[in-house]
Amino acid sequence: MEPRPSVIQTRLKDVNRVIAVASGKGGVGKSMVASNLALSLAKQGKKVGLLDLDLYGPSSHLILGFNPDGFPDEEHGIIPQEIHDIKFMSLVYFSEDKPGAFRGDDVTNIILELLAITRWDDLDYLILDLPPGIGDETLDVISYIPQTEFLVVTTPSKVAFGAVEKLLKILIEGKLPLLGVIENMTRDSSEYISKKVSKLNVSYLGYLSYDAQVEDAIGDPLKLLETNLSKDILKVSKKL
Amino acid sequence: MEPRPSVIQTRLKDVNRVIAVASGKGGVGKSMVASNLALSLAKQGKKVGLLDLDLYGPSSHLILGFNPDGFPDEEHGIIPQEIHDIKFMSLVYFSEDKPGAFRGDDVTNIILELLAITRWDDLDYLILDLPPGIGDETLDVISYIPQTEFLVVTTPSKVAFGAVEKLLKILIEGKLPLLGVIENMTRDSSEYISKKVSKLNVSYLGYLSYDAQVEDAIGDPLKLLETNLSKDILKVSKKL
Amino acid sequence: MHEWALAESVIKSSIAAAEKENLKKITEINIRLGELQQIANDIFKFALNELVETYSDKFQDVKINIETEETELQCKQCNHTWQFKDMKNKLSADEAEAIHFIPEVAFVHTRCPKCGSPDFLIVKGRGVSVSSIKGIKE
Amino acid sequence: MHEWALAESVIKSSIAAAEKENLKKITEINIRLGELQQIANDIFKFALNELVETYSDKFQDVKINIETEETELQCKQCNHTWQFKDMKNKLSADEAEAIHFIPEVAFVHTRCPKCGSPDFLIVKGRGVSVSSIKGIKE
Ligand SMILES: Nc1ncnc2c1ncn2[C@@H]1O[C@H](COP(=O)(O)OP(=O)(O)O)[C@@H](O)[C@H]1O
Ligand SMILES: Nc1ncnc2c1ncn2[C@@H]1O[C@H](COP(=O)(O)OP(=O)(O)O)[C@@H](O)[C@H]1O
Ligand SMILES: [Mg+2]
Ligand SMILES: [Mg+2]
Ligand SMILES: [Mg+2]
Ligand SMILES: [Mg+2]
Ligand code: NI
Ligand code: NI
Ligand SMILES: [Zn+2]
Ligand SMILES: [Zn+2]
Repeated sequence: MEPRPSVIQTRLKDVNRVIAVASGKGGVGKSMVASNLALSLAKQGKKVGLLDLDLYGPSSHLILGFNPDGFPDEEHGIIPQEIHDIKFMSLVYFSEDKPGAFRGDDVTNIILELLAITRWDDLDYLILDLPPGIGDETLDVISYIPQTEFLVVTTPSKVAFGAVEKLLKILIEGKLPLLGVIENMTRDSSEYISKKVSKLNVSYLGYLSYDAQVEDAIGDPLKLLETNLSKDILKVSKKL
Repeated sequence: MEPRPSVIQTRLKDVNRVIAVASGKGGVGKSMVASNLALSLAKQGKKVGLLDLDLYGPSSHLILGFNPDGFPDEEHGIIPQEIHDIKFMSLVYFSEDKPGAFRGDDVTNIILELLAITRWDDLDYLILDLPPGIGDETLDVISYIPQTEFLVVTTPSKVAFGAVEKLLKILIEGKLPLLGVIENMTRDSSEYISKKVSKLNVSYLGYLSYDAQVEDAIGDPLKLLETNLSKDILKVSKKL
Repeated sequence: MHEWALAESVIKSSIAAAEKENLKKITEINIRLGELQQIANDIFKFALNELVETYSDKFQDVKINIETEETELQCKQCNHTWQFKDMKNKLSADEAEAIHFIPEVAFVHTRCPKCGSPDFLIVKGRGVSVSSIKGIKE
Repeated sequence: MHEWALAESVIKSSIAAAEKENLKKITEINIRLGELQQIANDIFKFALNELVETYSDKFQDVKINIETEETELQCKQCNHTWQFKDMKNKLSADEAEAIHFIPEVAFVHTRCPKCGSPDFLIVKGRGVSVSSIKGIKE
């Protein structure tokens, strides 16, 4: 018998909302949205946790400029370290950011382990930074944290939306909590995405402009909070 | 006993080179590079095949404007249909581009099945369009097609290269054939990537500029062949 | 018939296994066909016999036994188990044929009949496997 | 000690299993600890006993048996098999401790000792599992 699932809801019992930043597509800005949303909510005085579940290319720590030094403290579980008032958990504590290879079962085991031992305690929001696709990570989140609300990110591109639409359809048919779609890296206004999203009866939560300042602010949360992206994200955060 | 692996090299015996377009990171342009490289090589008179192994968000058919109508022909296996002189194989023939969910083992089974039954016959190049990460797809390609040469795509971003570097390190330590790195969607010249790549003793194969024309040309190979991106890719193709 | 390609994998893997075990000739191959892939027994057997001819030096009066294995599917969300044959009649001809080519598109074209989830397991009866071979050393 | 969190999962899952089987009290829990996770038997047992106190109404003179399972690893590239204990002494203290937290970082910090591949399987002996429970219906 696999004991870990039985303790996950206990670990999350004081977490008010779990929001997964997801997309069928890679590189659309899931990690950028997840990290900046966490920063924004923390700045608004909310208690926020951030769990990076992109195990192959964890990015949240890079965006937040966090280079873990040592393991999280142990006390009846593990206690996420705080970065700019965000309780942060990621495989990088344990991988030293060295490369490795995981197959699907390994991914599931890592996620189960992180969920079973991490003590989030009291949170208003736990933000999950998901990898692209509808694979083990997404399926495990659906299985083990059924209360998860999905915030789906796309870019304006047809190619991106092709993959994103698949995820949306899976969430819709499963009647899973779906907050809506954020369009990211918008360059010129077009209604392509908002129309496509409306057709699926999903909320279009607005767009985040392509912001050339962002690259330079990566790794520096204070600078990130001053970008236009951050202002755009603040607006989105009010709609959640 | 699993019989399929034993026939894979037979299926590839008249394929001169297998090139996997890969990246640790999503959304860097793997599919764009793979499709355009295939178009470019075909235009240069080479016999080219393209196999889309991004099972969650297959994109190559979207980029090439291919909407499969019916299954591939069967004759001692399945015969890829030709799009602009490219022999094309993708899960979309069988999924009707509808959404589904695959776990790691399913991914391996799909890849094994496609490799075991697809008749590429004579090819100068078989291009593989991989998903991001170092998961089942990448590991299966390494296992079952050890002759695969990796062409790794990154963007200029620190966040992207963080994930890409992991894949490069895995390929280097495994002494796997590594053609080099392409920097894609470059906006302003910076030596950040080329220096990082040189430090790893990997060839930097050049950069592809961010090309605003591209979005409009998606789905139209003739238009794609007229973009600046296509010109940049032609140059890269000469270095392979 | 794409069955031929899978038959070839059976023959090639059997020959490779025989070589590993120092068998000079293969005299028996036992094959399991999972129902999910809906492979026609007779077509498959025909292909196998043709291939045995091609590699005749590796075989001696070979007996090829094909056994069909029912497909058991199990939902990871609600634990419900079911058989493929229970739902096959709900599929269009194209969907069933797509599953014949790539059994995993069952995760695209079908869902758990109880809870509707696409997250289920093919517990058994997926496709072609070789359960055992027999042969002679000299 | 993060062992407490895993011990809690054992207790909670045992209680859930007992409820499913209509057991009023649990009298025995049999646990397997895979060596890869390097859980200290005594710490773990201490945590379990503490938790049994907390949920004392669910247990009656419960016997907790902990069995250690050796870790067998198998390379997907070259098929070589090995044990974790054979390579543990090559790890730094931090690497070993990282594997204690998340056993799968073995795929980050270790490689197949024969061919160097990171693509290997944890065949057995990964972490904590409950092999069986016993109890009384009344
Ligand atoms: N609004 C934006 N403006 C400019 N660059 C962005 C924006 N959002 C994301 N990026 C950049 O795009 C790339 C992909 O973003 P990332 O958050 O890593 O995507 P994902 O997590 O979906 O793979 C990164 O290099 C990131 O810095
Ligand atoms: N050189 C380029 N100029 C402009 N847009 C590009 C370029 N390369 C890729 N894109 C766009 O970037 C997005 C990601 O490309 P894609 O090939 O799908 O990435 P991947 O396969 O790595 O996920 C797509 O919307 C694509 O149209
Ligand atoms: Mg990300
Ligand atoms: Mg792609
Ligand atoms: Mg499945
Ligand atoms: Mg592994
Ligand atoms: Ni057929
Ligand atoms: Ni511990
Ligand atoms: Zn179900
Ligand atoms: Zn090995």
